[in-house]
Amino acid sequence: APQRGTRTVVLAKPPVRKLAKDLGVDLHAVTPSGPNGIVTREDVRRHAAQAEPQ
Amino acid sequence: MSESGGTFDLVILGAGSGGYAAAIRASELGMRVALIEKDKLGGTCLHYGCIPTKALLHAGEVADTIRESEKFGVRAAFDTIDMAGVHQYKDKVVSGLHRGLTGLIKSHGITVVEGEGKLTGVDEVTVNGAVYKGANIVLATGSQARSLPGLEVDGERIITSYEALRLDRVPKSAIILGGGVIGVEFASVWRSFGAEVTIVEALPHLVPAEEESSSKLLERAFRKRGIKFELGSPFESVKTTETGVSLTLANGKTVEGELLLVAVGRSPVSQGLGFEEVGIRLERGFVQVDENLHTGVGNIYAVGDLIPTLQLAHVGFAEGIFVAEHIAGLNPVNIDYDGIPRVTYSEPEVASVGITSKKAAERGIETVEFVYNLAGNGKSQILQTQGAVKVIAAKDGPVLGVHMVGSRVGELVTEGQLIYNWEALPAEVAQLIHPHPTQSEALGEAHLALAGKPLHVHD
Amino acid sequence: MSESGGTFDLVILGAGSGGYAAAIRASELGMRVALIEKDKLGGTCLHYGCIPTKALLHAGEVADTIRESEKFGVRAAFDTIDMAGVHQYKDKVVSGLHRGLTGLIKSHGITVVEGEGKLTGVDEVTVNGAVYKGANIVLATGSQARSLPGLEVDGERIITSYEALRLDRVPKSAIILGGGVIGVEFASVWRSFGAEVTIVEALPHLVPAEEESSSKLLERAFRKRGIKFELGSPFESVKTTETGVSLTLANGKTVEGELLLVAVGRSPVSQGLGFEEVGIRLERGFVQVDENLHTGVGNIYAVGDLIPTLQLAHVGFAEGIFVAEHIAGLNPVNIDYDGIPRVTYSEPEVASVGITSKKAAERGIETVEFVYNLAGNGKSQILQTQGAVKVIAAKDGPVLGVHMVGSRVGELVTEGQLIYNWEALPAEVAQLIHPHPTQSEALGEAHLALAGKPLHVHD
Ligand SMILES: Cc1cc2nc3c(=O)[nH]c(=O)nc-3n(C[C@H](O)[C@H](O)[C@H](O)COP(=O)(O)OP(=O)(O)OC[C@H]3O[C@@H](n4cnc5c(N)ncnc54)[C@H](O)[C@@H]3O)c2cc1C
Ligand SMILES: Cc1cc2nc3c(=O)[nH]c(=O)nc-3n(C[C@H](O)[C@H](O)[C@H](O)COP(=O)(O)OP(=O)(O)OC[C@H]3O[C@@H](n4cnc5c(N)ncnc54)[C@H](O)[C@@H]3O)c2cc1C
Repeated sequence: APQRGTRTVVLAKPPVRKLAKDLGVDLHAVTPSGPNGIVTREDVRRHAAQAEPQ
Repeated sequence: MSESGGTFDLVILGAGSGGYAAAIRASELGMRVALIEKDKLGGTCLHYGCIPTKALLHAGEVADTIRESEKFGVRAAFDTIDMAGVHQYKDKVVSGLHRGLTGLIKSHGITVVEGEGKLTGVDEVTVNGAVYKGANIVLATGSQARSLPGLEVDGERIITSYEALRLDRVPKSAIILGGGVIGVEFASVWRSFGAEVTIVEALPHLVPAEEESSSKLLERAFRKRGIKFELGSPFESVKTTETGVSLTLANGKTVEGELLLVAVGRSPVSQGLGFEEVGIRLERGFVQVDENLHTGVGNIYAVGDLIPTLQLAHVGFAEGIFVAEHIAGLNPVNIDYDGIPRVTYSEPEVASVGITSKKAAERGIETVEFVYNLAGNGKSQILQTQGAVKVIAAKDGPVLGVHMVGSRVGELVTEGQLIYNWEALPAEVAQLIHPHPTQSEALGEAHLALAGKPLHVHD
Repeated sequence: MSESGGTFDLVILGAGSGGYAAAIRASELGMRVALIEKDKLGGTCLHYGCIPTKALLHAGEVADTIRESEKFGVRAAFDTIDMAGVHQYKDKVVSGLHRGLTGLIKSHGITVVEGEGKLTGVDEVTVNGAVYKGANIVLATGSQARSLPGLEVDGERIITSYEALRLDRVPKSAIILGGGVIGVEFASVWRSFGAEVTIVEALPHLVPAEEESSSKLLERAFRKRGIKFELGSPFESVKTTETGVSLTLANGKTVEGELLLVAVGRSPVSQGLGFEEVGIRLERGFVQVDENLHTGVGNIYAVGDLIPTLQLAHVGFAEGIFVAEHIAGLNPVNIDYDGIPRVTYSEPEVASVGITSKKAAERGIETVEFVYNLAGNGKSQILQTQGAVKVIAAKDGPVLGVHMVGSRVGELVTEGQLIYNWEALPAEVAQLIHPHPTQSEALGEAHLALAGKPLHVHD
């Protein structure tokens, strides 16, 4: 798991960041669709869904 | 109620915070639940813990307010603490909440079984001869006050929190063995009620699990309140005298008091209940579980004070809910115990969430921190309370810990809970200017400062 | 201090919440700043607003606590409100904070100019003949109490909050015209101090900007406290009598009182200051600005009560910081005014953040909501306070509003502030079990319920 405190900053609201962590999504890999390049909850979910099929 | 046994999706042994939360959540998820309790629904917290102590503490706050009312321009004469009245108030609050909880459990269709249960197999609990079969079992028998070797609780002169909560008088003087949460809270109550109080703590600080700076602020405030303490020397021996109790420390000092409150921790209730017989592992009496709170035996889980996690009611709630959801296959996120808020409800209060700077150092995390003194906080000045808010963050990273001391700061810790658990950066909090004038602004100011944009920060 | 004029990166007119926050942030960002103030650093909030009113309210809380102490088993005799003592306490708090602020401004190297300033060009303010040139200018002249046509404030029988704050006695009876925040807070203070109080509000509810259910809970609590109110009929006329004031409503009713507090809103201080002369647009006296708080003229910005945003100190702080960062080219995020917390510090308190259900409906958002009654909240029972926490969320979406009534709930609203501004889902909050027993648990319970997993929810 990513170590708390070793994250460079990606723009996302805190609960979205937490969701990404819980889903095992690396925020750096997510394409942001929000204003000012902010990663939205939907972006994270979409990314997680794409990564899923194995 | 059921006296005839039966078969359930979930059988829960013990109806305290952990047990009843599991019962409620499981019933919401469609399970048939049996909840076995030998005493009262609500357990320690409701009847002998959280609620009655906080009622006493509030009565203490009322007494302090009256004694100091002149400072605020209000003239009044303090008369006396009417312990019968205090108990009436306390018991009314408890019984109101108990009634509510009883109704709640009933409305969820949970089968409540009155009586002492024993694990008689991997999938069954027996109560007065009736067998309750459970596809899943949750052990939630909680904890009880413990003592030290050579220290016999007699319930009169040497007591635990249980007796302290029903004391019919204010002691003239009290020795409190143990400077943890419970000891410190009783010290605060009795001092507010007018007693001479001495706390004896073997570790070098009061509330030793807290950030050291919080301990020091509490000690300073207690000193001002005339609460005495002996730190850093363990208990050696005790003798009861004509008039009370005399306690000797390892360093040779003696402390006298009308009574002695033993508040040195709580042991799990795990003996003679059939746990080990089915293969459950105990360590120092605590039931051992994995990260899903599973005991490793059958479908038996354990929650609350019975397992070696923080002994707090809301930990019991969280664990109870977690287990119910886990059994239902919801795949809930594991609990981050660092993210559980801790509150000591003394005057002043101590509250924290996240980790201490010591723990951060142990984990090799480079940190930055800021201490905001409540002297700069308007509302705290209005309340005439002293203390501070300390925020610890990873260097260029999220907030790792919030540590506070001051009147009423216990209500501020949930903001810290969101910040910590959502891994917010100081700058993200700093962006949200807090309402003026509130105590919560102190938290806002600390984040502003950590974000490099201090507002009301005095040197 | 400087009396000789000069050239600055930023010249700020008015040193209230908005002005001084801009000054501090700008100086942190390396700007040379002149801060012009004709009265006292800190402005309305510190000297005639937030802080002194909250000190009175706390003295009121102390008085109420004493009167009701028997409920908690504490015997005491309430004697009297010593207004001289109350003022001493209040003034000590104000002067302590004023001293702190003065030191703060000084330590930032901000040039403080004492005197009345006037905009004499797009890039200059003149004070007593000395010209202060600014590459940027921030107008922050704040607001003043307004009255209604036919209602002349005489400072004796018909007063504003300014005089009310220095009244040397507790009035036997008071009429309060205006049931907004300021009116309701004075009603609460005076009632706690023993006065007969009648609030007159033209709209159908007290605190009419709040969620209607909050208004209703406040009205119920005020009724219990013996505070009277006349709602839904506007003021018609007033006459002063031998013994006081007699006020007639449009519906023909009359209300009598020893004095009348006019609390019908505050008008911007924008007249005769040269604003319109340089082309700044005013509307009902408010300076018009774009989303970056720019007036459209030169490099002139405006913040605080002078512009038509929420008249709150922390809005002034946020706007001052925003403008300083904007001028410095930091590209700060625009303020979401719905996300500003609002607190009314009466007994009980009213607090909210986010939008009301009415506003959500107007915006066509489908919502779900949950009301958690404080009767189910242990700590609120201990405090013996009544009220509720209402949480509004978008259907299958984030939390849109938090609305609370009850003693001390003002400190809980910052949790709501994070939740709203970070667009958290109810389930994300529900995951974080709140500390027990706190009032903040009521907020946690509401989110648990909205997430479909109610814990302590009684029907
Ligand atoms: C004085 C004091 C103050 C406290 N204050 C706070 C506070 O402010 N905040 C906080 O978070 N925590 C507080 N705590 C801690 C809190 O009370 C516990 O963490 C919490 O009660 C643990 O819940 P539990 O369900 O694990 O156990 P318990 O609440 O102890 O419940 C266990 C239940 O199981 C029953 N039981 C046991 N064995 C059997 C059996 N064989 N058959 C049937 N029933 C059985 C017991 O009768 C009991 O009702 C306090 C504790 C004390 C003692
Ligand atoms: C009774 C009362 C209670 C309140 N309680 C609260 C509360 O609890 N919480 C809250 O958030 N808000 C509260 N407010 C509102 C709060 O006080 C204002 O929102 C805040 O003060 C606005 O800040 P400001 O900087 O815009 O204006 P102000 O604080 O009014 O400051 C303007 C400053 O400009 C100066 N000035 C004006 N013209 C000139 C000039 N020509 N030259 C030089 N100086 C000049 C004035 O002397 C003043 O100091 C309260 C207000 C009142 C009246």
